[in-house]
Amino acid sequence: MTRIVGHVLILAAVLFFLGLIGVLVRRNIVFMLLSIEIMFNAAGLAFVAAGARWAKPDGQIMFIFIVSMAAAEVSVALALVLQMHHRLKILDTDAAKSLRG
Amino acid sequence: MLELLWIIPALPFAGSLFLALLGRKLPRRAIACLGAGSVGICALLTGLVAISFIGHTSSHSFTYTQTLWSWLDVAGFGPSVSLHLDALSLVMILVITLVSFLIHLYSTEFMIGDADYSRFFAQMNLFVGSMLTLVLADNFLLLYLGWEGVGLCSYLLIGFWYGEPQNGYAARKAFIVTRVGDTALAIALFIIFTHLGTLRIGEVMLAARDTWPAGSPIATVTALLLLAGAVGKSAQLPLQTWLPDAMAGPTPVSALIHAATMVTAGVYLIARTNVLFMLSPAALTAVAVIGAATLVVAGFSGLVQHDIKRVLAYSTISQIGYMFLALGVGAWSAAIFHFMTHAFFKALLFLGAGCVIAATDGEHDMFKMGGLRKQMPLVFWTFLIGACSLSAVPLITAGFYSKDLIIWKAYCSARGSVWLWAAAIFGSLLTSMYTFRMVLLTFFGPLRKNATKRPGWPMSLPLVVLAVLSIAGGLVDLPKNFGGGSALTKFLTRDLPSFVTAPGRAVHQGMFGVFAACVSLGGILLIELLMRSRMYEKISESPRAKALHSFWFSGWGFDRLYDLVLVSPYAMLARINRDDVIDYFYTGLSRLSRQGWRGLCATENGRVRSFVLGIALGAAIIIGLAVFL
Amino acid sequence: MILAGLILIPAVGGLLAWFTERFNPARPKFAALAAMAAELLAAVYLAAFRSGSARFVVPWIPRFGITIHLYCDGLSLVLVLLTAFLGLAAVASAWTEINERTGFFYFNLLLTLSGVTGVFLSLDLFLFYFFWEVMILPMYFLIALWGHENRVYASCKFFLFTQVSGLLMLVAILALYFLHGQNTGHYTFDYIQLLKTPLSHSAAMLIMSGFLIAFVVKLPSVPFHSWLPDAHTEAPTAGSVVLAGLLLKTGAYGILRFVLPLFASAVRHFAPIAMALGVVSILYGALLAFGQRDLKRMIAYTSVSHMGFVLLGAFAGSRLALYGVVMQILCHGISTGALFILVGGLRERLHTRELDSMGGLWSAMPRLGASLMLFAMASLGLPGLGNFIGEFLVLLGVFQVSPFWAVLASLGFVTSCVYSVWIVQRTIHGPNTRGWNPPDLSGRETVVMAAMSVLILWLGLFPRPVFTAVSPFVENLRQKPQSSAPAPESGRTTGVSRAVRGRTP
Amino acid sequence: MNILFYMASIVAVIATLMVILEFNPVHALLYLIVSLLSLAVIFFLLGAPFAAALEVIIYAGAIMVLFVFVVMMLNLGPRSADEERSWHPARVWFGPFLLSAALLAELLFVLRGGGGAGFGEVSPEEVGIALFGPYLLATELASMLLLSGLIGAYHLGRGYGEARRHEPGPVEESTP
Repeated sequence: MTRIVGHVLILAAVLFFLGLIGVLVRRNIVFMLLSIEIMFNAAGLAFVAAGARWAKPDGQIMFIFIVSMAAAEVSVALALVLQMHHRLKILDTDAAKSLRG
Repeated sequence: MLELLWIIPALPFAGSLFLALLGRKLPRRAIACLGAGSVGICALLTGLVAISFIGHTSSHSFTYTQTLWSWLDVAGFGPSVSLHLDALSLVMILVITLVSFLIHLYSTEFMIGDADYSRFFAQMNLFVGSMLTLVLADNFLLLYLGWEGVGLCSYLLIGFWYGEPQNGYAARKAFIVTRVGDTALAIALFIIFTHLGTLRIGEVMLAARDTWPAGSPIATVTALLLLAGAVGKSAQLPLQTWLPDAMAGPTPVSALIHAATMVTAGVYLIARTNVLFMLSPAALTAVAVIGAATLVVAGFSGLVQHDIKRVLAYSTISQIGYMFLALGVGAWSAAIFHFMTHAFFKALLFLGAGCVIAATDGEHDMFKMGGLRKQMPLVFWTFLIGACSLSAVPLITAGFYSKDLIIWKAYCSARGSVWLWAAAIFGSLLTSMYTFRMVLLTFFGPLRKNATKRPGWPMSLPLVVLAVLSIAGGLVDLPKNFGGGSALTKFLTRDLPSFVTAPGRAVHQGMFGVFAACVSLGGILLIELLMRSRMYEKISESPRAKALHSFWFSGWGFDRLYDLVLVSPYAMLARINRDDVIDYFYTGLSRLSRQGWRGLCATENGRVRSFVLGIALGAAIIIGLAVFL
Repeated sequence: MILAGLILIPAVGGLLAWFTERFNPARPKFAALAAMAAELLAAVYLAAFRSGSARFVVPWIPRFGITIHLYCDGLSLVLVLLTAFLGLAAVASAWTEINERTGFFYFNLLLTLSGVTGVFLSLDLFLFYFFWEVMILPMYFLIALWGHENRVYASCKFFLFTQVSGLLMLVAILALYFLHGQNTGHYTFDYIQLLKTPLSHSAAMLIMSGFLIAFVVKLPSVPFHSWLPDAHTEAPTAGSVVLAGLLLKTGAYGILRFVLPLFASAVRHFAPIAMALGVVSILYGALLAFGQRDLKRMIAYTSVSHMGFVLLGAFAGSRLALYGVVMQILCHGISTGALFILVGGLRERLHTRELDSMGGLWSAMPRLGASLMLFAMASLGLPGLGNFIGEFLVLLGVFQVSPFWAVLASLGFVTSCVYSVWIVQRTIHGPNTRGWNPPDLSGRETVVMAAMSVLILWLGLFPRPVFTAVSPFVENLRQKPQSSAPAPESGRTTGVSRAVRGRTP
Repeated sequence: MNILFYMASIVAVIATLMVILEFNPVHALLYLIVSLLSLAVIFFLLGAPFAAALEVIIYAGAIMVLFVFVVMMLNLGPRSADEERSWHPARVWFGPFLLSAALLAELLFVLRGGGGAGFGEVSPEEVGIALFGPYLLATELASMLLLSGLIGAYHLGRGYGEARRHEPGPVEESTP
């Protein structure tokens, strides 16, 4: 069981990598949000693993914070998705580039 | 009487200031009275001072110094505004004030039609004041003030008719070329002060004699720099190019500044600093060689000019060459003697030429004149006397005594040589030729242009006085052979070193004198023959002579050389670099940052994915750096 | 107290001028004129009755060792007099030129003058830096708001150059502050305390270069001169006068007051480079001036050339050269100020600054012609005028130290002659091809020119009072470089002790 | 135990891979829920039952439901899947893949020899004590964040609703 923590971290890295590819490649904002959730989870996984390694609660607490942040982020982001779909009739982020400063 | 010395330079300055401030509101008669009057009183005062000065002294050296105020006093450098009167400066101020007064008198009529009558006299007065300051200065700094002051006046007066770009060019050229010499003089002053700790001329001479061994490099360098200053002011080789162009000014200006007084300032400077030159045989030889070379070179150029004033200009250069030659061979007083006679007869010639030019409606070209002898008898006769004096016609003219002295001393001096003598005698031949070429072209031959104006008394009187002086001026230094006592030489020898004769050469003076006289008379006859027999035209038709003619005409190509080597490159550099090459660096810097701004703007394109890409790239790079470094 | 007054009078006058614009746009110039006249009177009073020296000390921010420490010795005095005089001339020169936002214009002009005065009087480095900034900002507005065609470019360039170099100076000041504090445990910005800071060679070189860059940019010397022609050309006449006549002098003053005493040994090491820069400035500036087509730009470049003498002389390490530098500072201020006023007058009449379109103006404007001639001659260093004394003494002093640089710099006599006669030729001489017939100098302009002419002649013929005034400064500087500062307890002159007693409660 | 972990890992990776490759949003969502559930298993195996519970309840339960709602509201069906397909030719994958792979390689390089000896279980009680003990301030901040998320979502969503009400025209889908 002791070796498992290292493997968990590798798993977290792989998941993070997948999420990153998703964000980079997908143009649909819903998919980008999903990919971001994957990355959050990967990060949370690494925290939990680290907490388990030293048998301390801090890792889980960080995970809790990540979850709460994800909740806040998703709620706002999805509201924005609704707005965007309404205004632009499209979910393509590239089409929304007129939003730049 | 000597306490009144300060008034002599102060009076013209005051006149100048007054005319400059109020001249435009005064009537012409008042301006004339003020302008000529201030200098006239000056001349009178100078006479009184001279009498008083000579009365003070019997034979021992006597000088009078008058300190007006302390100019500077910093860190051991304390030149004051002081005047210094000794035999040399006395002779100088006598000649200067007398000639100046006559020329001012002449100008009152000559310039009467000019709109800027008061400006003319203001500047002329300023010139006289500066010249007197130069001559009377007790220290080098004050001398430098006068030196630059006369340069400024020369510039202002050459460009007096500033509407013509040509005149402006001539004025600028004169100013800048002499300024080159002035800079050398300034450097000489730096050396003198740094090594001798004072700029008072008398103290400098004593200190130099004590501290600098004869022939030491420092003395040579100093003397050569002083020589450079003198060369610039006196239009000697290689800085002679400005003087012929300076004839663009009004004729009285040419007479006063560019013939009688200012251009001889170099001679005065060298005579004044004779100790430094005596310490440096090389520099003294340089003076003689420059003088000899200049007198020949300018003589040739004078021979081919068309413009009557340019002939006189080259003649001036040539005659100052004689003075330099005299200085170079140690005949100090002879140089001053020639300065004096030259001032008389050259002023006379210029004023005569001015009459001619005024009478022919501003015609300068001698080939368009002719036969004016009958129409302007007074001008003709006085001009002829001047020409004779310039050509050193024996016995009767002042020029003969002064020039003959120089020619003889060039041979017999301890520093002289046959070559210098040969150059001088050849120059004498040239002098006679160009002088009488000018006389023949102007006053003889067919009448080409009628004289429309006769000079009135203010113009005639100076001619007559100067003609008398051109004849009688020689009397002040009549040598023993002619029954005189060499009075001027004796007088000047108090301040100037006495002449040293080479052993074994001081024989046959009579024969040399006769030979020199024959040469000058021969020159007159030769040109007369050439002109009469139309040989002159024939010779100048041949192609080789033509090339030579244009070479001499252009003053031996010095102008072109300087233009090519100095003027054009500088002007071109200034033109190319108008926008300042260093500014390009800063402009480039700002352009670079602008480009950087553009580049960064391009990344901000509004695509979320490219932002993410940037973040990921940054993370990859940073982690990569952390891992692998 | 009078020192604070000298700084406050222009500032208050400026505020007053701004305020009076509400009632009448023609009013501010009178307010400004009155303020500058009062300033000149105060400065003359200081010179005449307080033997030109005074001190004013009150704490400002004691926690950081910042005091308002004003001190006036001979050097400051002559510069303050110059400031007041040129300020008056600048106000007079703007009389008819500025017709919009007059109040704000005079406010900026007078605030600049106030800053300049402050720079000349401060002995606290923080205060010095404060005034240094005070004079830059309003000048930026003067150029940017009332300038000519290319004013935005010019003002930004001016601001960037002076600001960046000023920040370097701030860094140097702070470095000095902390080094002194670490060494002595006493943190202070006071100049006199800081003079005793022991500095290692490398630290001294670094800190000195911080100061020096600020001053050399302001001076300006090649290669930092490129802001100057643009700023001078685009500024309104009064701005050009103050820029050329006073702002450049703050650089020179800074070198004399701060760089030379604070870093005596570093200065000796750096001297060859500085002197080389000075000589290059002299010759290169003259070359640039000769090539210009715009009259104002031409005169601006002559400043580069003339200030080269200042740099050369300041670093020569000879007393004569230092006297010459002070003289050069004064005379250049007057002669270039006068030239800018004349050019401003020409521009007002002809609506052009192009040399190609001028010429032959002497006959139409004899007074202007004569003044221009006089100041062109001053600019080429004609003996009898003040500039000659300055340049000659600098060269003489430099020659004692390094004949090579002196001889090279002497070529400046020739090059300055070239551009000066060129100025004269292209404006008042030559043919009047365009048929100009503008009115001659007005009474107001004539008075200004007459005052400046008299002053430059006076400085050229009777310069002794100036040298007497600055001699304590120069002699101290040369004798004991480490304690050249006027120590407050010494009470060297009665004026000082009286001032000290006066402020003690 | 190990086997269970590796199985869960494989499921998680495959499910995640399907999320980013899937063009139909509903399918992608379901795959993500699978991935989250397998992660919950791993949490449990790591001795963090509380985290595992949160993962199931909040993540897979609450957050994903939000997604489902939105997807339903926007009526993203097979049509949008086709659109998605047209947006993603193979070449757009290349660059990001390379970059991410480089990042992954770096991460793995950093993580080599990770892990170590220690390992222990952390009970929900310990988590709770820590959460309201040393992390009290952070907890409060998190609550603030949630509150602001709530307000933000409400604000944006309200604007959406009003805009829809004020704007006549064909309504693409009906709100539930």
